[in-house]
Amino acid sequence: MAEAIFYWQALNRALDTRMAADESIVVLGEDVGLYGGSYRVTEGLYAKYGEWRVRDTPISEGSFTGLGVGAAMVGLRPVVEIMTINFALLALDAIINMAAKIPFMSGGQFPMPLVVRMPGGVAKQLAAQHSQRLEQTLMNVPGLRIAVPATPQDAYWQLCQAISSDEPIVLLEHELLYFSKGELDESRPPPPMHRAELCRPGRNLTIVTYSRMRDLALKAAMQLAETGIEAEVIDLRSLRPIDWDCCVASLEKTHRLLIVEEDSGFAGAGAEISAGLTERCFAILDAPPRRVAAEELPIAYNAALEAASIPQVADVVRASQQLCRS
Amino acid sequence: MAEAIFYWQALNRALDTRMAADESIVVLGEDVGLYGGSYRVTEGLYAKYGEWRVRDTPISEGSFTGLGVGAAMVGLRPVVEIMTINFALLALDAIINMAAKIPFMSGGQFPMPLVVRMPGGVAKQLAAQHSQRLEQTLMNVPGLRIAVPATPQDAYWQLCQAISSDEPIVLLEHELLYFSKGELDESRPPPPMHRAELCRPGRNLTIVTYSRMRDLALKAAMQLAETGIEAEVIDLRSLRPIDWDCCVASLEKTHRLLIVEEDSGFAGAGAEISAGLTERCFAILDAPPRRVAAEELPIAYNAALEAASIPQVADVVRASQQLCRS
Amino acid sequence: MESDLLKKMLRDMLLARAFEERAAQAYAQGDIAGFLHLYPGEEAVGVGVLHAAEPADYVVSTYREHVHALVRGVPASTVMAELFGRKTGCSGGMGGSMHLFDRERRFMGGYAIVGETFPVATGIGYAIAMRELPEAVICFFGDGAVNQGTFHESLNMAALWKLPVLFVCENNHYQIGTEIHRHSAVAEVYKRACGYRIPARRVDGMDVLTVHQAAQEALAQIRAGNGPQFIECETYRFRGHSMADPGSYRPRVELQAFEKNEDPVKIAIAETAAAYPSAEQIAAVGRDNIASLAGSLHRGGHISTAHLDAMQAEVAAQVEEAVRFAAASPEPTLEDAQAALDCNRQGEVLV
Amino acid sequence: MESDLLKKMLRDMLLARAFEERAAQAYAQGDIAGFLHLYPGEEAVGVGVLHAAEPADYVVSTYREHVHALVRGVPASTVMAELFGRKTGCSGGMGGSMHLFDRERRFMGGYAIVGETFPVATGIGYAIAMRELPEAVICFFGDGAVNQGTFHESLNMAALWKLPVLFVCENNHYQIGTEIHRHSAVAEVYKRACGYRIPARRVDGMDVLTVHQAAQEALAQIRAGNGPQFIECETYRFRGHSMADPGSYRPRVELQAFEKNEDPVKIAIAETAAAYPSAEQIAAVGRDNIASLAGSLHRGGHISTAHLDAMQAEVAAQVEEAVRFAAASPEPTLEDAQAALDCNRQGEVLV
Ligand SMILES: Cc1ncc(C[n+]2csc(CCOP(=O)(O)OP(=O)(O)O)c2C)c(N)n1
Ligand SMILES: Cc1ncc(C[n+]2csc(CCOP(=O)(O)OP(=O)(O)O)c2C)c(N)n1
Ligand SMILES: [Mg+2]
Ligand SMILES: [Mg+2]
Repeated sequence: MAEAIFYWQALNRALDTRMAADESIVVLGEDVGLYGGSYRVTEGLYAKYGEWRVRDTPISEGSFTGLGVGAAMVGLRPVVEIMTINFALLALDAIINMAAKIPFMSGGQFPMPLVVRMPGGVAKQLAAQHSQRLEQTLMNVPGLRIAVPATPQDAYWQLCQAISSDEPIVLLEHELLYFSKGELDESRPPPPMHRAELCRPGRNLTIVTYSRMRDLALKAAMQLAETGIEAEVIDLRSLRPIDWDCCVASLEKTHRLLIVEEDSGFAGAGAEISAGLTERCFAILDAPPRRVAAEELPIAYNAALEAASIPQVADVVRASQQLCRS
Repeated sequence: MAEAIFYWQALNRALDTRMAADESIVVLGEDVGLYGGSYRVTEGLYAKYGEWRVRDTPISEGSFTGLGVGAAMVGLRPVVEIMTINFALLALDAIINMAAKIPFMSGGQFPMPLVVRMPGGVAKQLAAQHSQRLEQTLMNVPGLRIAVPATPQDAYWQLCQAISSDEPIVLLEHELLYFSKGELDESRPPPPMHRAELCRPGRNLTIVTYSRMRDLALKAAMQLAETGIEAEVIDLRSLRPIDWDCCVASLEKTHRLLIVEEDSGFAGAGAEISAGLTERCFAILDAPPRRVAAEELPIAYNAALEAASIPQVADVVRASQQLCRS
Repeated sequence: MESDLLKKMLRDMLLARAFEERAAQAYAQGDIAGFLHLYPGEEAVGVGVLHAAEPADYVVSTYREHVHALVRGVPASTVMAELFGRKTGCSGGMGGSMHLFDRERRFMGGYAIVGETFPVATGIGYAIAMRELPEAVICFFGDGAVNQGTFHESLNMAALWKLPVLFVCENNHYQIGTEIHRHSAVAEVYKRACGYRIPARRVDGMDVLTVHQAAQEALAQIRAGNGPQFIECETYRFRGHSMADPGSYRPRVELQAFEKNEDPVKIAIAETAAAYPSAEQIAAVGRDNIASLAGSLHRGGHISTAHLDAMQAEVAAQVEEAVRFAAASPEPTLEDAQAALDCNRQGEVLV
Repeated sequence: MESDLLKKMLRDMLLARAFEERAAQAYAQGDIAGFLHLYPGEEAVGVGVLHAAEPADYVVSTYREHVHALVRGVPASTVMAELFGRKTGCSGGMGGSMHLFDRERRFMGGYAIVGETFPVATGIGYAIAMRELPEAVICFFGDGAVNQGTFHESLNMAALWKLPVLFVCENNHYQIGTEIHRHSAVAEVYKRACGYRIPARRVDGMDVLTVHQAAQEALAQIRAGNGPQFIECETYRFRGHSMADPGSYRPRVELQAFEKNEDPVKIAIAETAAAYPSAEQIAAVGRDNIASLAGSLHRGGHISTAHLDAMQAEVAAQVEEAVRFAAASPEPTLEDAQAALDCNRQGEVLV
C-alpha cells in the first residue's frame, strides 16, 4: 500500500481526505487558494472546495489567525496556514491569548478545533528574518499542542489528527522537508499524535531530536556505527507534550543523552528536553546531557555562515563521540 | 545615603536622572504622559520634559514599539513602556525581528539604544490574559538582553544601565513589586547589568531565582534555616545572558540546585537554568536539579486557584527539604 | 416604538446600573478583585443595540461587558458569581469580570486584550456567511481599540467578504486617561470605516431609542446580505476606567497612600467607592441616559411612577439575589481548572 | 523640467533594469540565493520619488529594494556584493537581497516582514520632528502591505503627531499571487489614507515625470510642517514575485521536477531565468516605463541615439564591474557575524 511521495503531498493528501469527509473544515491563509500555497500544500483544493472553504487572505496574520479562532468557536474546523513561521510573531496573540486560553477562560465551554500550520526552520539563505524557529515560545503555552512531523507519513498522520482534534494544535513543518520523499501508507493506523518514535535502536547513547534534525541524527548515527558507537535515535514528533517515557526507556539502556535541535540552544526546546530528562534520569546518566544546537546568532545570509550557524552531521558525530568518551 | 523607596519610584528616579542628563532619551507608551503611567513609573516626567519626550500613544503596541526601533536607529534613546507584558505578544515582531536583528542584518551599522519596559507576572486576580510571563520567549533571541530587577536598587541600576546601552534591552518588571520598598543608594557604583547577586549565603542547597520569586526564596530560606537547612539564594538579575559563574561557584559548595520560577515550568526560563547548570556541574551535583514552577495551566481568576497555580513559600520549603534528603 | 419594548429597555438599563453599583460595592468589600471595568453612563449603548438583536445572533465584547451579558439574558446571578470567582459563574470562576462567556446565549466572551474582539467577531461572521445562515455578529469595542492593528485587518476582511458583522463603537472619548484627540488622528470614529467602504454612522449613545433604531436598521442591512455595518455611539463613562488599577489612574489616592505608608490598593478601593459620582455630579457632566429615558417614558404616559418604582425594586431584588447566590456558591477546584483546560480533549490520554 | 534631471532619471532607470537583469542571471548561475525580488517594470516609481529627495532624507524600504538603494547612491558594487553574500556588501554579507542597509546614505534598510517599514519610518520621522530638522522620511511599501495592522497603527500616529513621512505605495496590483481586488476591500489604495486624514493621491507609476512631480509636491508639503503625505503609484511588475520560491508560484516547473524526480529548485531556477519576458511580451502587457521615457526624451530633443547608447553602455559596464567586484570579494567569517551582532556592545564583556 505504501507509496513514496513528497512531504508536501502528504500534507495535501491529509487536507484533501479530511476536507472531503467533513464540510466544516476550512483552509485559510495567504495564497493558499488560487496559487495552491507557497509550498504547494493546498494545491488543487481551491478548485475542488471553492473559495469559502479555501480562502486567500490579505496580509493580516494577526487577524486571519484570530478569525480562525472565532470560526472554531462556532464549529468550523479552520486550518490556518501562516505562510512561514517568520510571520507568526504577528499572530501570537491570537494563538496564545485567544486559541489556547478561551476554552479555559470560559470554564470549558468552547471547542477550539483550530490547526495552525507553519513552515519554518532554516532553509536556504533566507537570512535573519526568514529563518525563525519558535518552538520554545509555543512550548511554554498550556493549552497548546505542538506537532513537528519529520516524514511524509507523520505529516499525513499528524495533520489528520490535528484536524480531528477539538484542541488548538500548531503544526511546525520544515521548509527543507517539503521536497523530501518518504513512504505514505494511508491505511496504517496512526500512533497517538504526541508519541515519539524510536527510529534507530542503539545502546551507547540516545540522540533526541525532531523535525529536520531527525535526518541529520540518523546520518550521524550511521557514521557513528562505523566507528563502533551505536546511537539510539528518537524523533520526538511532538514538542508539547513530550513523550518522556520513550526517552526514559532509551536512557535506561544507553545512559547518555545528546539533544540535537536546529534552534539556538539558549532557552530553546533542547533546554526543556535536557532539564526534563535530567530530572527523570539523573541517577542513570553516566555523563551530563549535551546539546548540539545553533550558534547564538541570527542567521546570516551568507551561505557558509548559515551552514556554520546550524548543526551539521559532523557536529552531531563529534559531540556523540565526546559524549561517549566522557 | 541610602533611603527606602518604592520600586516604582526607583524606576522613576532612574528615568528622571537620565532624561535630565541626555536629551535624546524619550519615553513612549500608553498613558505614560498626562497620567504618569499605570504604575506611576513615569510620574512627573510629562510636566518636566514635555510631550515630545514623554509621549502618550494610541493602543498600537506593534507600531509604537517599532517606532522606538526606527527612532533608535537615528540616535534617539527610546524607553518604550508596554503597559503590561500581556500586550507584548503584539509587539514581538518589533522586538525580535526588528530591534534584535537590525544591528546584525545591517552588518553592524546601526545603534539600537532601545529599552522596552514591561510590567508582568501574576498579580492579583487579573486572570489568564493578564497574567503572562514571557521570559523564555525573549530569552531565546540572540541580540536581546533581558534584565529582571527584583529590588528598588536593581531597578534603578538596571534601568540606568539599559538606557545607557546601545543594545536593545528588555526590562521585565513585576507588577507586585512596584509597591515594595527597599533601599536606594544612587551613589553606589552598580555591578554589571547581567551579574547575578548572591543574596543569601548557605551550604546545603542553591536556590536560583529571579524577579518576585527572590523574596519568596529568601523567606523560604529563613524557614529552612530553622529546620537546619542553609539555602544559598541567587537572584539572577539577568536572564540573557545568565551569570553562570555565580551559580557554578555556589553549586561547588552546595551540590544541590533548586530553581524557583513563577512561570509554568515546561519550557520556561528554569529549563535553561537547569540544562545550563547540569551541563556545567553534572559531576558535582548530588541530586537532580529541581524546578519549583507554576502549574501547567493558564492563570484562573479565582483567588485560591491563582495562588495554587504559582509557587508559594511553602512549595519552596517542601521542595528544598525533599531535595536535601535525596 | 412599542411601549413594551421601551419598558423592557428601561428595565434593563435600571438592572445594568443597579448591577454595576452593587459590583462596585462588592469590590470595595473585597468580594470581587482584579480589574473591574464598570458601565454606568453607557447603558443606552448596550441596551439599545442588544434589544435589536435576535437570539440567534452572536455577541463579542470587551472587558467592560457585564451589561452586555446581562442584557443578552445571562442571569445576573451567574454574572455576579463569575465576578466573585465562583464555580457557578458563567465562566466557572476561571474568567472573572473581563472574561464572561455563555455559549448557550451566544455570548462569545469578554476579551481583555484590546482589539481581540475584531477578529473573533469576523471569524464567527465567516462561519455564518459560509453556511448562509440568517444570523449576525455584534462586535463591541471602545474608541481606543480603533487604533489597534486588528481593527484595520478585520474590517478589511469583513468588508471584502461581506461578512454579517455589526461593529459597534462605544465611544466614551477615553482610552483610559488619554482623550480621543490625543490618540486618534480622526476623532470622528465612524469616518474610519471609510477605508473599508463599510457603511457607518454616528449616533447619540446617550439615547437608547436612537441607538436601538440605528442597530435595527444596520442589522436589517446585514441580514439582507449587504455585508458589515458600523455604528459609532457617542457616550460617556461616569466612573474611572476601572476599579483596580493599583493607584495609577488615581494619583491623589496614591499620594495619600504614599504619605500614610499604608496599602495603596486598599486606600484606592475605599476612595473609589466613596468617589462614586453623586446625582449632582452626573447632572453637571451632562444628562443621565437612564433618567432621561425614564423621564420621557413618564411624560409620554408609558409608565407610571408606581410602575417605575416597582421596576427599580425588582432589579434591586434581582441584584441582591445575585449577590446572595454568588456568595453562597462554591469555589472551583484545581480539578475544575484542569477540566476547563482539557475540555476539548475528549478523554484522550496524553503522555 | 530640466533636461539634466531627465537624463539622470533615465540613466538610473537603465541602471536599475540592467542591474536586476544581471542579478537574475547571477541567481540562475547560483551566485545569488535565497529570495530575490526584482523590480523590472516598477523603475519609474523608485527613480521618480528618490530624485525628489534630499541627501538628508531617509529611505525605508522592503525586500524589493535593490533599485531604491542604487538610486539612493549606494554603489552597484556593494549592492551586488551583498546579493553575493560578501563581506564588502553594503550589509557585510549578513543581510542579502532583502536587507540592504547603508547608514551613510540614510538608506535605513530593506525589511522582509511585510508591514515593518511603517513603524520604522514613523520612528525616524518622530526623531526628525522632535529635533525640528528639515528632513523627511520616504517609506516604500506594496499594495499587499496596506492590509497589515502596522499600516493602520503607524499612519494614525504619523498623522496625529504630524510626522514628516512620505508614504509611497508601489501598487503593482499583486500580493504575490493575489490580485488586489481579492485582498483589499477598497482597491484604490490612496483612499485608505482617508481614515487618518493624510493627503493622498494616485499617480501613474509608469511615468517617471509624474511620479517625480508628485513626490516633489508632497515633500514640499512635508517640509512646510504639514505632516505626512501619501502617494499611490500604479505600476506593474514584469517578473514573478521572486526568483526563489521553491516551486510554489511556478506550478508548471514543479510538476516537471516531480515527474523527472530531479531537484525542483534547480529546475525552477533554470526555468525562471529562461522565462524572463521578451520585448514582445512586455509590450503586450502595456508600455514599458523605460522605453517610453527614452522615446519621449528622444522626441523632445533632449537626448540623441548615440547618447542613449553611451548611457546604456555605461550602466552595463558598471553592472559588470559590480559583478566582478562581488565575485572577487571575500566572504565574511563567523567572527564578522559575531562582531555585527555585538556592534553596539562597546567592548563590554558579558559573562
Ligand atoms: C492590547 C492592549 N493594550 C493595552 C491594554 C490596556 N488597556 C485596557 S483598557 C484600555 C483602554 C481602552 O480604551 P477603549 O477602547 O476606548 O475602551 P474603554 O475602556 O473606554 O471602554 C487599555 C489601554 C489592553 N488591555 N490591551
Ligand atoms: C508579514 C508577512 N507576511 C507574509 C509575507 C510573505 N510575503 C512576502 S512578499 C508578499 C507580498 C507582498 O505584496 P506587496 O506588499 O504588494 O509587495 P510586492 O511584493 O508586490 O512588491 C508576501 C505575502 C511576509 N514577508 N511578511
Ligand atoms: Mg473609550
Ligand atoms: Mg504588490
